Amino acid sequence: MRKEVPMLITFVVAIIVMLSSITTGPLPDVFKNHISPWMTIVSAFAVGLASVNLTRVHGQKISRKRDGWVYSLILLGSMFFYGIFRSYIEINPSNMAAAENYALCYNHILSPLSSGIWACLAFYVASSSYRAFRARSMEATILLVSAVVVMLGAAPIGAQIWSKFPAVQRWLMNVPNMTGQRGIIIGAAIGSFVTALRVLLGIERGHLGGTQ
Amino acid sequence: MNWINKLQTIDRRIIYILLLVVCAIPLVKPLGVPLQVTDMTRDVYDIIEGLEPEKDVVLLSFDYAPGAGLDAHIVPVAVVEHLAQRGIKWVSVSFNPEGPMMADLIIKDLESRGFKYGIDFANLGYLAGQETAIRLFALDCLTITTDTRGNKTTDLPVMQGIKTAKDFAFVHQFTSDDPAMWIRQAVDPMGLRYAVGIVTVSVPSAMPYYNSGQIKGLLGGLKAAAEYETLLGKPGRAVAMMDAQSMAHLLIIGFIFLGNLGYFLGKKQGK
Amino acid sequence: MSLVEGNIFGFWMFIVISVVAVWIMTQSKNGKFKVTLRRINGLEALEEAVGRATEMGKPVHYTPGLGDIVDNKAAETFAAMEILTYVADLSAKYSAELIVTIRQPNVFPLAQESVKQSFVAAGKPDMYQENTVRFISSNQDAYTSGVVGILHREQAAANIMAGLFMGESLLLAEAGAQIGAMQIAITASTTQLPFFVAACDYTIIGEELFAAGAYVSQDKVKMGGIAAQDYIKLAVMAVIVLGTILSTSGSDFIRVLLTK
Amino acid sequence: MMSISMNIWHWTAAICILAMWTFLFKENPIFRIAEHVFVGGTAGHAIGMAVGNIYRYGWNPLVHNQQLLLFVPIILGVLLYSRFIPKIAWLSRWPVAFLVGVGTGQSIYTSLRTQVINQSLGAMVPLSGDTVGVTINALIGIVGLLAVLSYFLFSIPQSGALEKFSRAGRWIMMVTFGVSFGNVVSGRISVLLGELTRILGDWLGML
Repeated sequence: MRKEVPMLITFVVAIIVMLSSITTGPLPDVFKNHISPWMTIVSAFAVGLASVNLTRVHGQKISRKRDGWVYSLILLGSMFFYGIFRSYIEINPSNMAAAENYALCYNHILSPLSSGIWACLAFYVASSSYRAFRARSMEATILLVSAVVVMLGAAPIGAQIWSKFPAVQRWLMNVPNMTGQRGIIIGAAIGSFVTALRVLLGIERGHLGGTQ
Repeated sequence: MNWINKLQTIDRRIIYILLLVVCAIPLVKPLGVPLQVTDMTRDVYDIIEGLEPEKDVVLLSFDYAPGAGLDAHIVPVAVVEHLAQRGIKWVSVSFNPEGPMMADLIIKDLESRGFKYGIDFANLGYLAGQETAIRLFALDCLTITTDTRGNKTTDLPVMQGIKTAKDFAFVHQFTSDDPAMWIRQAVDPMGLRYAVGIVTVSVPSAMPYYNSGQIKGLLGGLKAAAEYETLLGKPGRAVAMMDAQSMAHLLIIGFIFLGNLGYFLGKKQGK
Repeated sequence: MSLVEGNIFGFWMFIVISVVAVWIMTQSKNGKFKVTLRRINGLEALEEAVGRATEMGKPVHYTPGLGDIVDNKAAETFAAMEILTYVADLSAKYSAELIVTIRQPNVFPLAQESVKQSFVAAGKPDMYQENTVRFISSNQDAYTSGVVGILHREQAAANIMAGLFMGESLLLAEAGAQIGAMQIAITASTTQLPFFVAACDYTIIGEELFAAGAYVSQDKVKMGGIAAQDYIKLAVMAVIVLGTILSTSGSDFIRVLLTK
Repeated sequence: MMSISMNIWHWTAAICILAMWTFLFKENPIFRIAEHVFVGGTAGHAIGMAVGNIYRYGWNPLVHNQQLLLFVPIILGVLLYSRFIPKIAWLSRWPVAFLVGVGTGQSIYTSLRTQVINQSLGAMVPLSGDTVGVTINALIGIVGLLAVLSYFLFSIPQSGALEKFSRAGRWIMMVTFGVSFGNVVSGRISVLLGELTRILGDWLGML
């Protein structure tokens, strides 16, 4: 019962969803009117799991006054502030003033925090290029040379140095890169197909806890 | 020799500061290096040039979060500018919870220039469920019953005559992820005319889909936006930034060169 | 109910390869078909990394990546979970502290369970602490900044990253490099591979991720699955060769067939 | 030429970016505060969006249109939380099984068509092109693809010709990774430039 019911649910739902995209008849409507909106609702509930986990982990930290509990307090405070504010707007979409204020809090706090951490990547790219990209072997050399050519071809300055750089960059992108990507895409799709098949038939039960 | 060691061990903080300086100077004082327009960019431009104002409606799917930064956001800004110039209506939808706010940033700007929400464009907001949601929306756009401002979708003038994704003249997605989800769920099964604006990082992995014709046009990040601005004849923010981009590339190549120089000299010495 | 045009070939291909794959997996399970997987470079480094962490008295950090288990990226996460079980076994064996950071709420209970099981099986249930498996955030960027913070505060001696990764890979790998951790990356995310190659001691690429999962689990069905992938791949390669020859000679037979 | 902004929001944005950047030098309390505000805030935002979806697609049609079948997903959704009560934790597998079922059904066939069949079709180009260049590119495309695929054969012993061929596949992939690397550099720099315009332009008024 504990394993069979979920396996059955997965199997039936997966078959309906799969067939609904390639057959005529009643299944496309079953997908459109039931399964898909259900999925929207269930996955919305799943989002809440994250916050329950966060509340548990950080709530404990605060109540036991463990190291750095103040930060946990900040985290939960921020979560409740944005959570409640956003929920209010979602339920009252016609309150334009609230939406405007939320957008301000979002675009000038969360958004710069988020892009701020991403911008750190630019610095890391620079330092790791210097530190780690060495022409140690034939393979590493191929990687390096194509990377440098692409960088020169992708910036306007490249064409000023040698007029053919953009063309070489386009060739690398369109021919060898495309070929390699295509191989990886096909291979990975076959790999996930076989895994999906195992899930469908209940051979893979990783998602049900315990592997076998 | 000591200096070889030094070449190998420049402090990372020095690299950070140099990068910051090299990027900042051309931003303040652009150099004006000329730009070439690539086919992938021209494809999108030509598609939009071929649309009929007043009649055609375009679907824009905003699937990126602010974290993706300017590299993601500058592309839709350029494309929407083109749509606005030509008077073509558009509707936006998102399969990323942060997407609707990104669309709103563009909408706010258009409204301040006198364009009308609901008539010229509308924002249908976020639909949860990723791939499932994409397919659901493609099959039945009215599944979203209200837009982000609480209007009934069926009441929006711009949505008149739209039932499925097929009813849009053209679908353009903007994403920081890969375009495979849209292609799998809507483009291949429904035969949509589809182009994508992606972050520079994702361009190589999208190439096979462009090559096979599943993607009709491909705009990759800042560079493509700069090319698009050039095509529009309105060089703006993106074009100005390309100079900084050039300088930063040169700096990084310089560092790779220094690192390798130190490495080879060190190896020689070791022998 | 009938098939929508354009899916006839695809549907029958789906049926045929499903049957073949299932047949190979059952044969392998029953021991009638012996699968030996080629060695995957870098996999044995996992043990070295855990052992080194024990010697240094510092923790091992493991992340099963950013992928969920409910979408088409599930395969990568499942493989990462198999490798997690292996790493948990190793850290139980060497008594090395393990920290697992999680992004997806759905993955969280699974990771907790499998680490706990490994520790119990090794007779060291006390090693499992409340904060061995940590949920960080379901937001990608927030998860990254959380993990980077943990790597620095806990000074991990080994940083093992397996599964699906996106732009944050370099942040994680660079943070690991800064604290001098031994780093192993196992991923099929091509965009991120150059950075893992640059910043990590060992990198296991592309589909090797799936094979690695089967390899460390030594599960016969899974190894059979890898063999099935190989045969499907060979068939696809044969079709591509045939299609190219035919299209060069001016026939579009294969093209018409595949799009039927 | 410099006119610093008087807009409080430009200040908060700049402070947030700089707080994240302090990490480049050292892990520090400012970064930690920023990190925790960020982790909490994004979780809160996602919850708000989810509440909106449940309200619009579950609650409204259920209450106003009496679509009683919607009790099914709502119950499934609630069951997800049973994992926090050890005795009935196993019930949380039902909604997970549903989500996995949709995900699997969604991708098992479509990925074969989009990524295997359509990509194979894309690879089958005639080798006889108008120019030598076209033919060479087509040859690289097809031979390279086969080589990459053969690198990912695991159960077939790689020796002799196959080993050499799959090594060629690795070389092609190294070009692929190199191209990716080049693009990642450009992409990251673009993000940095965006942040710099926020700081230099919006905040300091230098642009």
